[in-house]
Amino acid sequence: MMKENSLKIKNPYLPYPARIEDVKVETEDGKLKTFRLIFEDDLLREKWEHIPGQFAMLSLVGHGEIPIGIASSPTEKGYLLFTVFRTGKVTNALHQLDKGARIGIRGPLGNGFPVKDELKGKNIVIIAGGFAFTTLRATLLYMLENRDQYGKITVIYGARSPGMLLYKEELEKWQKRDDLNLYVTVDREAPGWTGLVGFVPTITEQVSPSPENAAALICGPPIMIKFTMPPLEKAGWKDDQVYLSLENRMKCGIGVCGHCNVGPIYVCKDGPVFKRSELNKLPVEY
Amino acid sequence: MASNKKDKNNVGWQPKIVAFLCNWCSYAGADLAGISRFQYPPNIRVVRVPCSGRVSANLILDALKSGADGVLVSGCHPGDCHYISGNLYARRRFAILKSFLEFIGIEPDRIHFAWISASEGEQFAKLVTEVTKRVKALGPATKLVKRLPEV
Amino acid sequence: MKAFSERIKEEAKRLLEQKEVEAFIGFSKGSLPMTTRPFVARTPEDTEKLVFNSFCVMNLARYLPEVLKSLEPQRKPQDPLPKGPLPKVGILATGCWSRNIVVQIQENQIDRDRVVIVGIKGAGMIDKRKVFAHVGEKEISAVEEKEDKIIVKGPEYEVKIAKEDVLRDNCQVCVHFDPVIYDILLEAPGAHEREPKIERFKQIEEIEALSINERWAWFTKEIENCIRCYACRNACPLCYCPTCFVDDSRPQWVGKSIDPTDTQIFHILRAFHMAGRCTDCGACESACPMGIKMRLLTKKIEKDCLNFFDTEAGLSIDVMPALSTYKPDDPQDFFITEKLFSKDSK
Amino acid sequence: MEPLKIDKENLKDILQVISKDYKTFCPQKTDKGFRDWRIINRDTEFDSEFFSYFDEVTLPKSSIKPFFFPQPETLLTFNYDPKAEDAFLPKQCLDKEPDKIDTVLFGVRPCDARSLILNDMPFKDDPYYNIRRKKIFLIGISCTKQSSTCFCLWTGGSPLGTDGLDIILHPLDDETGYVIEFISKRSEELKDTIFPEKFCSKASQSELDEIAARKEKSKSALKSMPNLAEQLKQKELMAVYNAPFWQDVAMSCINCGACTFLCPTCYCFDIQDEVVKKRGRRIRYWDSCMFPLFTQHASGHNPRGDKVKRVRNRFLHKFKYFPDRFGPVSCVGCGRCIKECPVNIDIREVIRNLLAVK
Repeated sequence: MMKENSLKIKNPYLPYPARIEDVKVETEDGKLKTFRLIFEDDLLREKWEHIPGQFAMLSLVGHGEIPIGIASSPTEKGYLLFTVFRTGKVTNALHQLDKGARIGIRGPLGNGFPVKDELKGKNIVIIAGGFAFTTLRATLLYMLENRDQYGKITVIYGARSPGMLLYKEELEKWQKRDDLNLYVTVDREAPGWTGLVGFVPTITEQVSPSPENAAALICGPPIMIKFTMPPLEKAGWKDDQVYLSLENRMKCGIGVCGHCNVGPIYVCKDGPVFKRSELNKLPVEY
Repeated sequence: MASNKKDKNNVGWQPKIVAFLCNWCSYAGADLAGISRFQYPPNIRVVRVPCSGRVSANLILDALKSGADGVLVSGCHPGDCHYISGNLYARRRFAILKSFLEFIGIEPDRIHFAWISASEGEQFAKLVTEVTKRVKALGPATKLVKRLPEV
Repeated sequence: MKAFSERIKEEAKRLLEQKEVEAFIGFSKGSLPMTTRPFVARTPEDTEKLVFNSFCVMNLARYLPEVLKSLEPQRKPQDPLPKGPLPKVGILATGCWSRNIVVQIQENQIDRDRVVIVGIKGAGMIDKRKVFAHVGEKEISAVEEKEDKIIVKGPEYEVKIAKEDVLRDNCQVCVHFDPVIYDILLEAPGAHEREPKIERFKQIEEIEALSINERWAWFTKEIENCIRCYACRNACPLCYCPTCFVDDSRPQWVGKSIDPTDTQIFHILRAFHMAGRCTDCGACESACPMGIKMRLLTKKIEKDCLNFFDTEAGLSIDVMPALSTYKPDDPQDFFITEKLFSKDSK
Repeated sequence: MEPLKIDKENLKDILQVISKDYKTFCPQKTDKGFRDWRIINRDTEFDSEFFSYFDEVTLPKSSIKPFFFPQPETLLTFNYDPKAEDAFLPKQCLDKEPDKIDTVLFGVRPCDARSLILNDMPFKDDPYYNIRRKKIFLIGISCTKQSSTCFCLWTGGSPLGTDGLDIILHPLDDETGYVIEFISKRSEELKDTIFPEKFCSKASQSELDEIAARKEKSKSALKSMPNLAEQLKQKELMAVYNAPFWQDVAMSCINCGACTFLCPTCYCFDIQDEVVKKRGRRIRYWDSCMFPLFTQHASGHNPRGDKVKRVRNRFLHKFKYFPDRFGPVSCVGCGRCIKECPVNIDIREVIRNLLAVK
């Protein structure tokens, strides 16, 4: 069990040093920024692999660590993207950082969406609300890069207002693609907005995606998830076709520290992606 | 500045004193001291607060924890408070805190409370001189100062 | 003491039966000798479990806001309270606990109209650590309580100990035995003509007499075993801040591990936050698993509040806690400016 | 390896030998009156008070957890001077000689020792914990009496258990001394240095028989106990979760961390950075699922905002979540939480309640 020389032991608490290559303000309220990070180690930059839906601990020494979903697709090589909402101690400090600043990355952590197994060959429905679109962006991008492995792809993405939509340029590009049905919606009418208006559950009901040979990947605020389920159920969706991504308070990211447990499972290690049918068997401690 | 014999033990050491000054009186008093060119030792680090009533025990202890050798809190004279009674609440709090910190073994001369009005520039200079002298006499703070262990 | 438990059961049962209260906060039997468990009776039948003895060291006022809240209809924090009278709660209160209830009322934590206080003229509580020390830390299998003594039985021994000798420190120096606020008043056995066993501030004066460095040595030594479990804080009926200063992260006032400075600052600030409010109920000390005598800190502040401002916590609803009020002529001779400019002032 | 015998009078010599080469800790009386782990040094008084521990039933106040999972553990250090070359670059602090034994715990009770076997499971890949495991040598003492709060048999342990120990001493009935049993491989290597011949003798057959008989008895006692882990694993998760008794258990709880911090098998932690002047470190320190902030999100949402949820989590983690994941229950039956709970929450009652859930 303890044969190897301990100094060579992999230390799961040691972050990889990285630099901020670019910072982009995503939303009109300035509370969401996308950070483009590059590992300081060349080899790592090349060898890094992750699965869409996984997260990493962003480490700001002196402030702490935060679990953030990886917003870039594994097909985007050489850098990682993290879209971060400014809300607590660490995210506030992070938002003050500029290009060139050093930060640490621990990861990739968690399970991610099963893009390489269960989801293959399926029709995919991605439903996202607000700034929970980040890991779904990674998933979508991955699927578009491997388009032939999946069936029909439908994306429903909603935000409070046009200014609160993430990845606006990409959304425009995706709108033009004919191998993707993209529904972008905002909660209320807004000047200059010509797209859909309405809450995500309403749009889901209108689109009424077919459950046949399909899987739904849903990320968003709890209230959105709650109201999106009935229209899906009405359309015949079963709980084991629906994938949700949880977020709980996490500290270690490797299933030890005890902060993120939901019953016997650890969101950081066994999740953050769960089938709805799996969650139904667990206490609602998320 | 009067020379201090204690300096021999701590050659070159100068105390750092955190001064919480109320915006309306003491900070203005400090300003006046500056404008009027009254000389006083450069050992204080001023934190401007809206009122001496704002200065909680947390702030005073945080200053000590962070390595301040002394703490000075100064507000408006009783009756002059911009918020009518902030300094009077503060006075009670400081009375308890000062006595309590002495009780647990913090040197009384580390922590000082004062009333300085906006017109008391000269008094402010005298106050800082006196506080600095007293803190200097104690030497560097050792109690309640947070240190990281060597690893 | 058994008879007295019966008296309490009776009162609680009556209050619940007559629907005067919907819950009654008391104690039930503990699973070990010299323990009791805070207990909320919600039906007349529940009251059968109630007990009262000299080992009721937890302060029941600690549960009062929580239990009152549990009886309110569920609502969001921003929603107003529903109209009409809300369910009431009955609670046992000795002298110090009743004073905590007064402070809770003064600080708007509870509503006097919703509380039925069964006041107890108490005889003081026993410190089980003193009992263990008395028997040389031997195993204790049973303790029987009599009027003025306890009979301690172990695997191979039996000793009688006078209650007086093992009373908690705070009960030994207590001067306010009787409840200051109550709806019903009961007298516990042994409470009649009770007198302080030890001069009120004797322990504090002993520490005050030490030199400054001796006091620091005492303070640091006293709390060096602290494991930061916050039992002292959580046992206190007046520690109800939604976010304790310990848990603030911006700014972070104290580090969270057992660094000596962090632990010291925790204890200083915890005691200081009790200034003018602490009634020396001793719950903190009884709750501490490491035997830290943090009561000495709050006792010092109690002494100062009495000397400087002539007030004591919770004696009357009309007298606010010392630091929540002021007088124009409060002492200020400790101000450096008072001495510095005494001649040429103003 | 053949067991040895040591006479009572020679314990002192052995302790002096061991403490010369290793940081040696032994449960000793503190000035607070209780017994706790303290280092043996020149000032240690080897009086009858000191040795009475080996005949008593009292456990030291603290478990051995702090030696393996210290409060706090420095995980990383960093330079917080933005001008420095290595600014904000985290550096790991792992022991330079991870394989060298440097600490001996003398007088570990079997329950505490067994906690290591349980904690090894979640900390499997934790370098800090694993290095400490290798650096610390454990000499245990088996229990001949039980305290009113002891319940090691319930949890699968034994008063004579050797799990987690390198060496165990068994007190002899005639109170003349102890039979020394060598358990781990490394204890054989160290045998001559820490139990030199001049202080020990070969255990006689009758002495060995005495201990063997005692072991047999304890084994049959263990057999008569229900297998807690197996029984609880068979319970349905949501049935135990929704059991009504949790409200009653939680009522008196004040949500302090006394139980979790004294518990040898509670291992939840938090990670935080500390900066003083320009030096910084990342520490891991004990946290408790009893604290409301434990699960609170930065947004303010709290999955375990209610007291009853937190109390339930502590017990279900020990008796349901942990067994489901790793096998055994995460409790060794030391009884510290029962003894020190300010409001007398008795974990044995909780276990009985759990077993009664249909």
